[in-house]
This record gives sequence, structure tokens and C-alpha cells, in this order.
Amino acid sequence: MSSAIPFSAQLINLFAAVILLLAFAMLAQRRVVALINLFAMQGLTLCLSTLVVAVSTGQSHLYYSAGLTLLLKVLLLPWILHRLVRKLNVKSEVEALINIPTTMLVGLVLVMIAFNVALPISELSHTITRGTLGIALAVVMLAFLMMITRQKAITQVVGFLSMENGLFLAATSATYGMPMVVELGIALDVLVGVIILGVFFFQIRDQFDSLDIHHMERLKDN
Amino acid sequence: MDFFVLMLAIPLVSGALLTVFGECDWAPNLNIIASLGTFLAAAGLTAEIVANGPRFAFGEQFFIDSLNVFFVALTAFVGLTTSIFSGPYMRNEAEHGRLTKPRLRLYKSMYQLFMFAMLAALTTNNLGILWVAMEAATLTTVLLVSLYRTPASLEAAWKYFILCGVGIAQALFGTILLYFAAERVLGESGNALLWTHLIDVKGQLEPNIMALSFIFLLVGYGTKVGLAPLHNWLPDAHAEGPTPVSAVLSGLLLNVALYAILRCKVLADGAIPGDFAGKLMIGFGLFTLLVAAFFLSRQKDVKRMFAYSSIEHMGLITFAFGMGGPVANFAGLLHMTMHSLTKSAIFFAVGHATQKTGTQLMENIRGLIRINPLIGWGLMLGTLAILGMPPFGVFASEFMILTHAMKHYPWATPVLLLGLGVAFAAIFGKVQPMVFGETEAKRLPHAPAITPVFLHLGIVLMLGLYIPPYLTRWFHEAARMLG
Amino acid sequence: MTSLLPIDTLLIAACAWLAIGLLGLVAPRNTRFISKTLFPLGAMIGALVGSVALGSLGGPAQTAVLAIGLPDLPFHLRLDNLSAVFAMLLGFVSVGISVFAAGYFRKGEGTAPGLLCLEYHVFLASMLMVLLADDAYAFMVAWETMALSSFFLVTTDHRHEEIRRAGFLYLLIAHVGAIAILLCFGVMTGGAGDYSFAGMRAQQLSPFWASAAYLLALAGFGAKAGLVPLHVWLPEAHPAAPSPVSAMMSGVMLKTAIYGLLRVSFDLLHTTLWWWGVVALVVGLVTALFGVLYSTVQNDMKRLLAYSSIENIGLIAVGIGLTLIFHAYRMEALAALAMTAVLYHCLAHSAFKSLLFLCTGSVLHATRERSLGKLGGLIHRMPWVAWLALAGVIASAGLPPLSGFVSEWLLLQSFLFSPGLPHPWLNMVVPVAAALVVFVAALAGFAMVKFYGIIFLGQMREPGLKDAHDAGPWEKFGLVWLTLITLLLGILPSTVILRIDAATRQLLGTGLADKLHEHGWWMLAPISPERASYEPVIFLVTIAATLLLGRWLVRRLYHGRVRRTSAWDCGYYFQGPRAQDTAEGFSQPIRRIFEPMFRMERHFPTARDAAPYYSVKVEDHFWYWLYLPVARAAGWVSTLVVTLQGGRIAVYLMYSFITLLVLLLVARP
Amino acid sequence: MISISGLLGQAFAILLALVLAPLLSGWVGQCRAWLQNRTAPPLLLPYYQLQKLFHKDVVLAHGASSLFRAAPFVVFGCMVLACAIIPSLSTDLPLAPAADAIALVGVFGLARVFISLAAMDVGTSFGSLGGRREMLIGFLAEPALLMVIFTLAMIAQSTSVATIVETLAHRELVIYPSLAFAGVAFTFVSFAENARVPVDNPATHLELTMIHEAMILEYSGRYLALLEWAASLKLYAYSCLGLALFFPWGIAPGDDLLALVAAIPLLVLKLAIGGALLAGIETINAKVRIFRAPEFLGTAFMLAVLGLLVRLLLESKV
Repeated sequence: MSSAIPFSAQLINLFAAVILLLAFAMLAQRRVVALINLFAMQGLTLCLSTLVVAVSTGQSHLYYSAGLTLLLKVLLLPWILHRLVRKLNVKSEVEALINIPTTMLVGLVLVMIAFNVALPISELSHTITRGTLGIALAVVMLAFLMMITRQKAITQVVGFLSMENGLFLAATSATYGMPMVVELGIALDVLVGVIILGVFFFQIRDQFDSLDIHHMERLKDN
Repeated sequence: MDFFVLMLAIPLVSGALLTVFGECDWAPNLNIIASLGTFLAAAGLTAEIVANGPRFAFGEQFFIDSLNVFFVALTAFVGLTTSIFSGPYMRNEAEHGRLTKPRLRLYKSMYQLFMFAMLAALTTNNLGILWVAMEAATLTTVLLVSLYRTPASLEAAWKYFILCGVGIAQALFGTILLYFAAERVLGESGNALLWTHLIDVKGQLEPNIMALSFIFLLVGYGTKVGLAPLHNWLPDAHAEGPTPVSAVLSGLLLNVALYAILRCKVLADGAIPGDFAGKLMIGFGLFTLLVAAFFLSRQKDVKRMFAYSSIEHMGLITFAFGMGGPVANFAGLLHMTMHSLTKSAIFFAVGHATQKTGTQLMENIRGLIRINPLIGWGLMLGTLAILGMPPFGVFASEFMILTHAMKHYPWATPVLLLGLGVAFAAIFGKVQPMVFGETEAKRLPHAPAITPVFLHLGIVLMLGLYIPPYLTRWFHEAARMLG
Repeated sequence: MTSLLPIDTLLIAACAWLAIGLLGLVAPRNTRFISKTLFPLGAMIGALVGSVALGSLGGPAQTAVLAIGLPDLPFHLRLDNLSAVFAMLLGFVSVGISVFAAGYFRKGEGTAPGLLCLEYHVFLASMLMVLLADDAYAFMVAWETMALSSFFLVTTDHRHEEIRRAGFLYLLIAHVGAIAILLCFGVMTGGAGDYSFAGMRAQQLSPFWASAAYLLALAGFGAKAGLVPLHVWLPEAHPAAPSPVSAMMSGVMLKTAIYGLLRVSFDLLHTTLWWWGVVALVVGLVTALFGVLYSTVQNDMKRLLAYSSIENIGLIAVGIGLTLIFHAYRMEALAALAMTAVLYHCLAHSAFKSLLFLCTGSVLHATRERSLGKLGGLIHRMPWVAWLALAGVIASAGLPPLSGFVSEWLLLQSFLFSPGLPHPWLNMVVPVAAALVVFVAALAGFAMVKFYGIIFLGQMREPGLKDAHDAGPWEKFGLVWLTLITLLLGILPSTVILRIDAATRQLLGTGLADKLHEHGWWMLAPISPERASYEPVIFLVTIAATLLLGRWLVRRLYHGRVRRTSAWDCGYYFQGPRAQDTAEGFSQPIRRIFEPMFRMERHFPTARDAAPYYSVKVEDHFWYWLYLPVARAAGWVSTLVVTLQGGRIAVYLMYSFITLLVLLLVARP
Repeated sequence: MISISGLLGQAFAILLALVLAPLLSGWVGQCRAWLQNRTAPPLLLPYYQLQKLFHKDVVLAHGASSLFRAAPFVVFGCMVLACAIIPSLSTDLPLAPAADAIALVGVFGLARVFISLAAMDVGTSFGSLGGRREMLIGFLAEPALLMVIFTLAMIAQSTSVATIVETLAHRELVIYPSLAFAGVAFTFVSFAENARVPVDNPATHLELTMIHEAMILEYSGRYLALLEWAASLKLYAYSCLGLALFFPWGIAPGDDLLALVAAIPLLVLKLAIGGALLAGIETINAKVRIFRAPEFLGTAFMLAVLGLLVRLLLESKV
């Protein structure tokens, strides 16, 4: 059936694959700055794929959402994060709880699970880009894994944001985007969230004079 | 003027105002007045809905029926009483130097915005907007929880943010899947996320997708409800935030999250053959109840303990809705009401108690009824009520849930009773010495606001002995909507 | 206004009690107003309740439905003969206790008198509602309200840690019992979901479910009544509570539990299996034996009485067991005999036990002392209390011609005819049970002699007792009232039985009335004079006549001269108070004979002790065998559970992640 | 129902008891003396003692309360009642329905409680010691006694003593093994109850061994007289009960005057033999330590229960 796939669909699948690849890269990446750049690239790819979907399906509001993505995920958020890193001079390596290779293996398993789960659904999809749903799920899960394994508050945030990327991928490619009002709301929430986090970082740094979250294990019952 | 618009506008506007003028002397009063206005508007809206049935607003984006108007009324009411309570409480905190003026301003504005977010989440017809509003509620409460800026409160807020953020992201994925499923029936029109449309076609939605989406939604919003093992943020946030915030978190936010799950459950039930959603919720409910019950006995911090008690009751309610059917839904709704009223009353009392004694550690709090009989009795009666002691209303709902469970899920009854029994032993054993016994009091600059406590307890007592017919009809209608 | 039905009157009475209680809050610190106005008012209401219930005996059952309660289950009320008997008990006994309380709560200990007044009258009202309730919800509400109000009354003096612990233990066990009762009701609806008692009566349960319901009821009501092993709260709560409250709990509240058990096993359940009776019989015997043995070794007068209450409840349970056995074999005449014994013992015990508790109250007020080791010789300082207590003691020891003996006599009579049972080994075992019952009764005599002798007789063990004062007028009235009831129940058994027979007939279809009618009011011959008869009046008259005649003759024929001097005591020189038996010393034979029954910590002085002392601490085995292990198990589980909250956010995220994965992989529609 | 002759018989029975009781104690004492090679006291010694004591002044301890003074009369009254309802000569006793066998045990119990209380009243070491021991004996003896009565009551299908005796007296000769057990048990009990060797020794004032004597140490004058009299009445009552239950022959069935007259010498004869036997047993036995008494009475209880079981096992058809 591959012959039946139109070019745009192939493009979209390609972009989806790239996003997945970037997700893995982020999982493997040790340095914070590089991590943020990877995140920005992921956003860019997402934006491109959204554009392709928009062109190929003529869904006008997808242009807006592509623009939104560009603005938010490629320019604004990375810029904020970079500033934070500079301000808080988080130079040190990102040390993971589990070592990288193991993480990669677990990630691989997750991808398989994600495809497995998504399969019956993509069967039913009538959109040209049904395969991407599984990828989106995989990206979400990888981001989740990253949040679990990383120790720095800031990397957790990056993981959180790339999870949002995965969701956006699902929204745009699988369902040609949510209603505009919803997308705006989501974008707003993400933005506000990141700003609040930014404020938080400084306070956390003041209180714990570090951004390592293993300082924040005081509240417990056992 | 339209009650609904008022109800949403008042908190939004006053929130904005308070952000600016929050440091003026009249700010606290504005906070209370705004809440009062919201409550009046909500009451008017309720009367309107009860009179002429469901209605839309802002096109089809908002929809108020007897189910959510009941939550709206409850939310507005508890919001009002909490604002009344927080007046003297916050002033005392300020006198103790735990809070600066800007913080107070932040508190008031965030409080109003939080109310706005919850009311929007309750009344919206668009599952997407529902998600957005939930996220907004989370963000506002994150700021409220971290109000003290102590390491502990920061840690709590951080955990709250991350866990709920992740959870809510999963909920978003579930929403997308739902949209994905709906689109195939309703086409790519913008109203594929409108509940009123979805409910009409719920039979045609693809079961597999719906199942997947419900799992994501349950895990996502369930994190906010505090279902074990997704509950870990809850005790921290309750214990470290200011007490009024704990009150609204326990009394309102959890309800709203559960409401979101309920809306989705209705759709899932329609789409998926075999009581799939119900079974999941029963499982989560029982597990949560048991886990929370055993957590209770190890608590040292009073607010933390009552946070776990909230988790326990959320488990019970989830179980009730999981059983489904008019009776169980009725019981669930009733229990939600009772829990909100009682638990917020308890937190009011606890707040004053902790201020009086200057600690949240239970072994340092003694002889409350010597310090201030009203606070002491408020805490004692509230505790007994939340433990399901007649003649308080919590017993009524627990009675209905238990009897219904005995009839349809006999195997679950021992688990329920075990949980309730353990919780009783744990909580009462800790509260009794706090209330009774000897101690020395501590002067407070501002007299505590006792009225909200006894107002709530009075209503709970009344409902335990007599549920007015119109309320019954209303509950029944709401229960029917949940199928 | 039209003539009120008894049930309406009782409802009004309950409301009146509530109103009186609320009035107490108007002036919570005004002791005079509360004790001299409100409590006597409450007593009048009690008299009203008692007489109305008495009047309604034998009449048809009356029902009422209130507008309150659950939407689909409003409060159903029903006044039938069974509830009337217990309402009568409640009313008449509460008169004495309320009046006594009017004199007792001079200075409200701990809690404000107004609050006490509220709790006390809510307690009364809730007990009345328990008796009237005719559906599960109303019953549970009344039942738990009863538990709550009594809990607050028990913890009146909550400054003491041990009192708080006692209260907690009490409420906890009460709550567990309530859960069992709720389950029992749930089983009895048989899935029909109709929680009115009428609906339960309509159900025809399979033997299995019926047995489940019965056992749950036995556990639930047993927890409140104090059946072993759910008795542990009782000896803690009774000493903790103010004496009128102990009297009310021991005298009336325990009986509401008996009422519930009777209601379930004879009214709501239709099938009756013979082994139910055996279970009740055995549990009752164990309870009675346990209670009496422990009551003999207590050194705190209220604990002693509390254990004696456990014993009496055990005897009642034995009677219920017998009734069930006879009922199961359709030997209704004998069942009626045993049932009469049960009801009669309820009445008798509530009268004499509250009397004794009130007496301890007066002693406590006069001496501020609860430990027997520090009392003695009070008959010289408080003759009223002493002589009235003697009546209670004799009744409690089950001796003629007072009330306790009548019920034991009836019980033994019903035992005597058990060999008629069509069951091979049952009619072997049951008479042996009778032997144990007698044994218990005799031991109760021992305990009572210890109680009375140590408190009221002998020399005063403390110099402080010299200025002990007798009870005040209010207290005296309460004591006299209860003594009169005890006397009445003692010497007019057939008159009383003719009244309460209605309840027996309602539950079993047959009663003793027709038999009793044949003979005069003075003779109690349940089957026939040839088989067994007892005439307490003649009995009393004979003894009194010999007493007076003898005294008169001796004075007439000889003289009435008396010389006073110091005691002889075989010529021993040292005759101080410490020479007489201590409380521990008195019960030493029991401790020695039944050593394995107790968990004792003793310290014996050695020959070289500079300051030799002897101490013994008797504890309850059940506490160590049953309760502590359960507590430990719960603690262990929660240590496991709390590891969930380890404080690590990564771990929390993992929980959520794993939950998601598991659901994705496992959950399928 | 109540006939004149019945009333007369009743009054006569009571008088007879009052008269014969001290005589019986005297006779037992005499036999004991003979068996122990002592010169016997006169048979009428108890009467002399009563007379003497009644004449003497009462010496009361300072701590003695009114209960102390009332107790002797109560005890005496109880014993008179007991003698009144035990059929010694005739079974036609108007007072019999007043108290059946169970109530009879109750009467003895009442007396015991009062005398123990009185013993504790003065507050001397021996008094309380005696009271404690008496109650100990009591709660061990009562169940045994009642079991004995149960056994017989089951044979007679009645707890009224008169009816039991009638059924036992006027039945065709059937051998009841249970009666043997019951008889032995009853003997044990009556030894304990009447403060006899091996449980107690009426003739001792050795502090550590006495029970009954310890209780009445503080009594004197008419009170002591009444108590002594009551004690002998108790012995008489038990003897009559035993005789009536286990050797009921010769007891007049109803208000038949001839039989009544004939019954008197028979009763005296039975009592004489019984007393002699009692003295003999007392002589050949040694007083046991107080804490062996439970074993002794436990045996009695066991025997009684065995009798009951045998009754149920072997004779349920009878």
C-alpha cells in the first residue's frame, strides 16, 4: 500500500519519525543547553509537519496552529529556558538516575508498546496520516520516561514540554487539529505554566541553592 | 442581566481588580463581596435552571443542566464561606509575619481566578475548554500552595505542578483521542468536542478508541481527584498551603476533577459495551479507600491527615459512581456534597486551631475546647461527621452506598467496611486528645470566624435527618443524567 | 384535642427530652437551674414514658412514619409489646437516675453542666428512639446517637488520659458493633433493598443467610452488651463515667442491645436453628463466668460492678440461648418460660445495678475515693446509702426474696425441663450449663459480699472517712425509688409477669399468663404448683415474722441489755483497720483457685525488705490474646502502605506511568 | 387448699424442729465423745448453753453496727423457714409452696450472706477471714447442692420438695443409680455446709482452721444463742432433707393423723442413726487444710453432675 501513500503523507510520516528520533536524542542528551536546542528542533519539526498537513488538507486553522507552535515552542520557550539556564548558571551535566543505555532500552520497549496500543486505532483512521498516532503516543511516553529519569528541575520541565509536543503531534496529524479555541487555550496554559515555572526556579534556587530535585524529598510519610 | 455571565464575570473581574488593588484595606472585603456576588448569581442561575431546565450560553460553548448547576451552587457556596473564613485567618497570618502584603494580594487575586477557573470548568460544554479550565485551576492553585515560599511549600507546589501537569497532559491525550473518535461521527465541524452533541451520538463512537481515551482521561483527571496511586501530590499540597486553600482544594477542586471524569464516563458508557468504565472506577475507588485508610494511622500533621481522609472519601465516591445506577449516583452526589461541606468545615476549625497553638503537629495540639470551646466542638463534631457518625449527613450517603454495594457488589462490602473502620480508629484516636485534655491558650489579634464552621455542620446535620423534596428531585435528575 | 396514641406520647416525650437538653445550653453554667429544674423535669418525662409504655402493654402494635429520614426511607416507628417492655424499663429506671443526677451534678466535673444536661437527655431520647425505630436507617441513627452521647458522657472528665482512652475504646468497639449491625440488616433485606423492618419480616431467608444475619446481630449487639470477647470497653468506660451515667449505661443501655438481639432473632428472622441457641448459650456462659470471676478480684468498686454487669448480660444471653433452642424445637411453652426469665432479668438487673452504681456515686461524693482498699465502715456515716445498697446487693447476689432471685429461679426452671429436648446430646449438655449458671450465681454472692463488706462494714481504712456525709435528699429519693422497684420486682413476680407476658406472646405466640391467672397474685407457678412454685410474699412474711416474734420473745422472756466494749478477736492486741481483710485479701481464694483465668502481675515482699509491700495486678487475657495482635497487624500493614509516600517525585511519576501502562496493556473493553 | 390440720401439722413441724435441733447437736456431740473415749457431755447440754447465753448480757464491740445486731435474727428466721418447708413428718405443708427446692438453696444462701456480712462488720482480722472462707465454701457447695436437687427434681418432674418426697416415697421400687451419686454428693455438701470435719471443726478455736467459729467470735449473749440455735437448726434441716430425699419411707402422705403420729418416732430414730453416723465419719476423718476444701467440694459437684448425667443417660425412659 506504500505506493498509495501520497507525497505529503510521506513527508508527514518522515517528520513524525524525526520527532521520535529527537525524543530519543533528548533522552540520551546529557547537557542542558543541548537539551533545550533539541527541544527547539523538535518544535520546529512539529511546526513543519503541521504546515504540511495544513497544505495537504487545506485546513485553514492549522496555519494558525503552526504559527503558534513556531512562536511558542521554537522561539519563545527555548529563549526563556536559555535565559533561565544562564541566569541560574546551570552548567553541570544532567545526571540521570538510570544510566543512558538502560534508559534507551526502556525507551525502545515503550515505543513498541505505544505502537502496539495505537495499532487498532490507526486501523480505523481515515486520515492520510494515521500512523503518526502511534508515534505521538511514543513521544509522550519517552518524554514521561525522561521526566522520571532526570534529576534537574529544568530537565523535568523540558520533558514536560516535549510531552506537549507529542500531544500536539497527535492533535494535528491524527485529527487535523483541535478546534481553534481549544488550541489557543492550551497554548496559553503552556505559556503561563512555563512562566510560573521560571519564577519557581529562582525561588527553588534561593531556598535549596540548587535545582536538583533530590533536595525536595522532605515531605514524606515513611 | 444574565446570571450565568455574572457568575463568570464577577470572579474574573474582581480577580483582575485584586491583582491591581490587592494591597488596599478594602481588598479583603472586596474578596468576600465578590464571592457573595458569585454565590448570589449562582443561586439565581440554579433557581433558573431548576425552573426552566437546561440552557446554553455563548453559543453552545457553555451548557448548564441540573447536574453541573448543582456543582456550581456547591462551589459558589463553599467559595463564599471560605472567603469569609480566610478574612481573619489571613490577617492573623499577616500579623504573625508569615505573609507579606504582596502575598496577600496574590492570594486574593488567585483565589478569585481559581473560582473562575472552576466555575468555567463546571459549566463548559466543550471538553477541550474543560481541559483548559482544569489546567488553569491547577496553575492558580500552584501559586496558592506555594504562598508561604518556605522550602516545604515550594517542594509541595513543585510536586503538585509536575504530577498534575503530567496527569493533565494525559487527560489532554485522552481528549484528543475522544475528538478523534467523535470526528469520525460528527465530521470535522468544531462541535465534535461539544458534550451535548457527543451525548447524542455516544452509541456510534468507536469502542476501542473510547476505551483508550477513557483510560487516559481517568488516569489524567484521576491524578487531580487523588486516586491512589496517583495521589502523592495531594497530602503535600494540603499540608503546606494556607488552610483556606486546603479547604477549597479538598472541598471543591477534587469534586471538579471528579465531575470531569463523570462527564467522560457517561460517553464511555454509551460507547463501550460491558460496564468498562464502571469496573475501572470501582477498582480505583476500593484501592484508594483502603490505601488512604491505612495511611491515616501514621500521620503526625493534622492537615495532612485530613488530606488523606479526603483521598479516602474520593475513593468512596469514585466507587459509588463506578457502581452506577440511579441509587448509587444519587448516593455519590450526596456524598460529594456532604464531603465538601464537612471537610471544608473541618479545615476551617483546624486552621483556627493551628493558629491558636502555632503548630500543625497533632501531638502538640491539646485541649482545644479549653482554648476555645467553639473551635474544639467544631473540630470534634466535624470529625465525627466525616467519620460517618449519625445523625450527620455523611452517614446517610455512606448508608446508601453501603446498602447498594451489599445488594450489587457483596464482595466489595467487607473492603469498604474495613477501610471505614480503620479510618475511624485512626482519625478519631488522633483528634480526641487534640480536642480534649489540658493546655494553655494563645492570644490572637483577630477573633476567628466560627460561623462558616457551624453553618456547614448545621447543613450537614440537617441533610442527615431530612433531605428536602426539591433537593431530592434535583439529585434524582442529576443522577439520572449520569445513567 | 383528641386522645393521643401511646406512640405519639412517647415521641413527644423524646422531643421533650431533647428540648430539656437544649434548654441546658441556654445557661450552661447555671448549675442550680439545670440540676434543680431540668433534671427533675427529665425525671417526670421518664415517669410519663414508663407509665405510657406500661399502659400500652398488651395493646396492638402502633406504627407511625415521620417526614424525616432518607428520601426513599423515612423514619418508620413502631410501638409493640417488646419495645413497650423496654420503654417501660427505660422510663421508670431513668426517673430514679435523673432525680439522683439532680443532686449529683452539684459541681459539673470537667464539662459544663449545661452540656452534660444536653448529652444526658439526648442519650435518653436516643435510647427511646432505638426502641421505637422500625427501619434500619432510623435504628442506626438512633443507635449511633446513643453511642455518641454516651461517649461524651463517659469522657465528661476528659482531662485524665486514661478516661480519654476508655472513651476511645468504647466508641471504637461501639462503631465496629454498629458496622456489624448494619451488615446484619443488609443481609436481612435479602437483596430486596427494602430497609424497613416490615420489609425484613416479609423476607424468607435461606438458613445460611438467616444464620449469617443472626451471627452478625449477635456480634453487633454483643459488642454493645459486653459479651465476651467484645467486653473490654465495659470495665474501662463504667469507672470513667460519672456514676449516674454508669448507672444509665449499665442499667438501660446494655438492655437496648438485648432488645436489638431479641428483635432480630425472634421478630425479624422467621427461621430459627437449634444451634443458634447453643451459640448464644455457650457465649453467655463464658461471659457470665468470666464476668463474675473478674468482678470478684476487682479492687475498684465501679469496675467490680461493671464486671458484674458483664456477668448478668451473660446470664441473659444464656436465657436467650435456651429460648432459641426451645423455640427451634417448637416447645413454645418452655420457650415462653425462658423468655420470661430473660425479660425479667433485664428489668431486675436494670433496677438493682443502677441502684448499686448510684450508691457508688454517693460514696464517691462523700469520700472522693473509688478504690475499695481505702474505704470501709461507711454504714456508720451513711446509713441510708448503706441500707439501700444492701437491697441492691442481695438482689444482685440472686438471693430471695428480691428481684434477682426471681429471674434466676425462672431460668433454672426452664433449664430443669430441658431434658425434654428431642436432641440426643443437647439434653445432656444443657443441664450441665444449669450447673454453671448456679455456680455463677453463687460467685456473684461472693463478689457482692466483698463489695458491701469492704465498702460499708468493718473499720474505716482511712482516717479521712470520718467526715463522710450521707446522701442528700435528691440522691436519697433516687436510691429509694430504685430500691422500691427492686423490692416490687422481688415480691410481686406474677403481677409483673402478667404485664410483660404480652411481649413473650408477641414473640413466641404463647405466654405464661393463662397459667398464672389460675393462682393468686402472691404465687408464682409458671407450670403448676405441683411442679414448681415460689411465693416471695409468704417467704418474706415468714422470715419477718420469725425475726420480730423472736426479738419480742427474747426481750420478753429474758432482757435486752447491751454492753459496749472493744472487740474480742481471740484476744489479739492489735486491732487497727489494717488488721482486717483488704480487698485483695478477700478475693485471694478466687485468685488462687482460678489462677489460670487471670493474667496476674504480683509482687511478694521478701523477708529482708526494708519497706515490704505486696501488690497484685489482674489483667484480662483477651486484651493480650485478641486486641493487641489485631492492632499490631494493622500497624504492620500501614508501615507497608506508607512506603508509597517516599517523597521522591521521580518515583511518584513512575507510579503514574506504571498505572497508565498497566491499564493500557491489561484493560480491554 | 389449706386445711386446718395442715396448718396444725405445719406449726407442729416447726415446733418439733425448734425442739429437736439442739437435741440432735447434743446427740452428735455425745457420740463423738464416746467414739473418742471421752466422757460424754450430757445430752441436753445445748439447751443449758442456750439458756445460759440468753440470760447473759450482750457484749458488743464498739464498731458493731445495727446490721451486726439484726443478722442473728435474720439467720434464725431463714433456718426456721427452711425447717418449715422441709417435710420431716408429713408432706402436707401449707408453707411448702412458698419456696421450692431452688428457693430452699436461696434461703441457705441468704443466711450465709448475712452471717458473713455480720462477721465482716466489726472489722477484726478473724471476722473477715471467717466471712471470706464461708463465702468460699458457699459458692462451692451451692452448685453441688442444686445439682443434687436437680437430679431428684428430674425424677419427680418437680422442684417442690414436698412433691419430690411424695414421688420418692410412694413409688413402686425402682433402683435409681443416680440417687446413689446424688446421695454421696449431698452428704459431702451437708458436711461442708454444717461446718463439720473435714471442712471445718465446730469444736475448735484454733485460729487458722476455723471458719464458722471465726465468724461468730464477736457474738455473745442472746445473739450467740440465736446463732448456735440456728446452726443446730441448719444441721437438723439438712438431716431431715437428706432423710426425706433418700430415705423417705414413713413420712405421712397427707393430713392422715395416724401416719403423722407414727412418723414422729420414725423420724427420731432416723435422726439418731444419722447423727451417730455423722459423728463416726467426723471421728475417722481429719480436718483438711482450707485449700483442700475446694477439692472436697469439687468432688461433690462432680458427683452431683455425674448423677444428673446418669439420670439422663440411663433412666430417661423411666
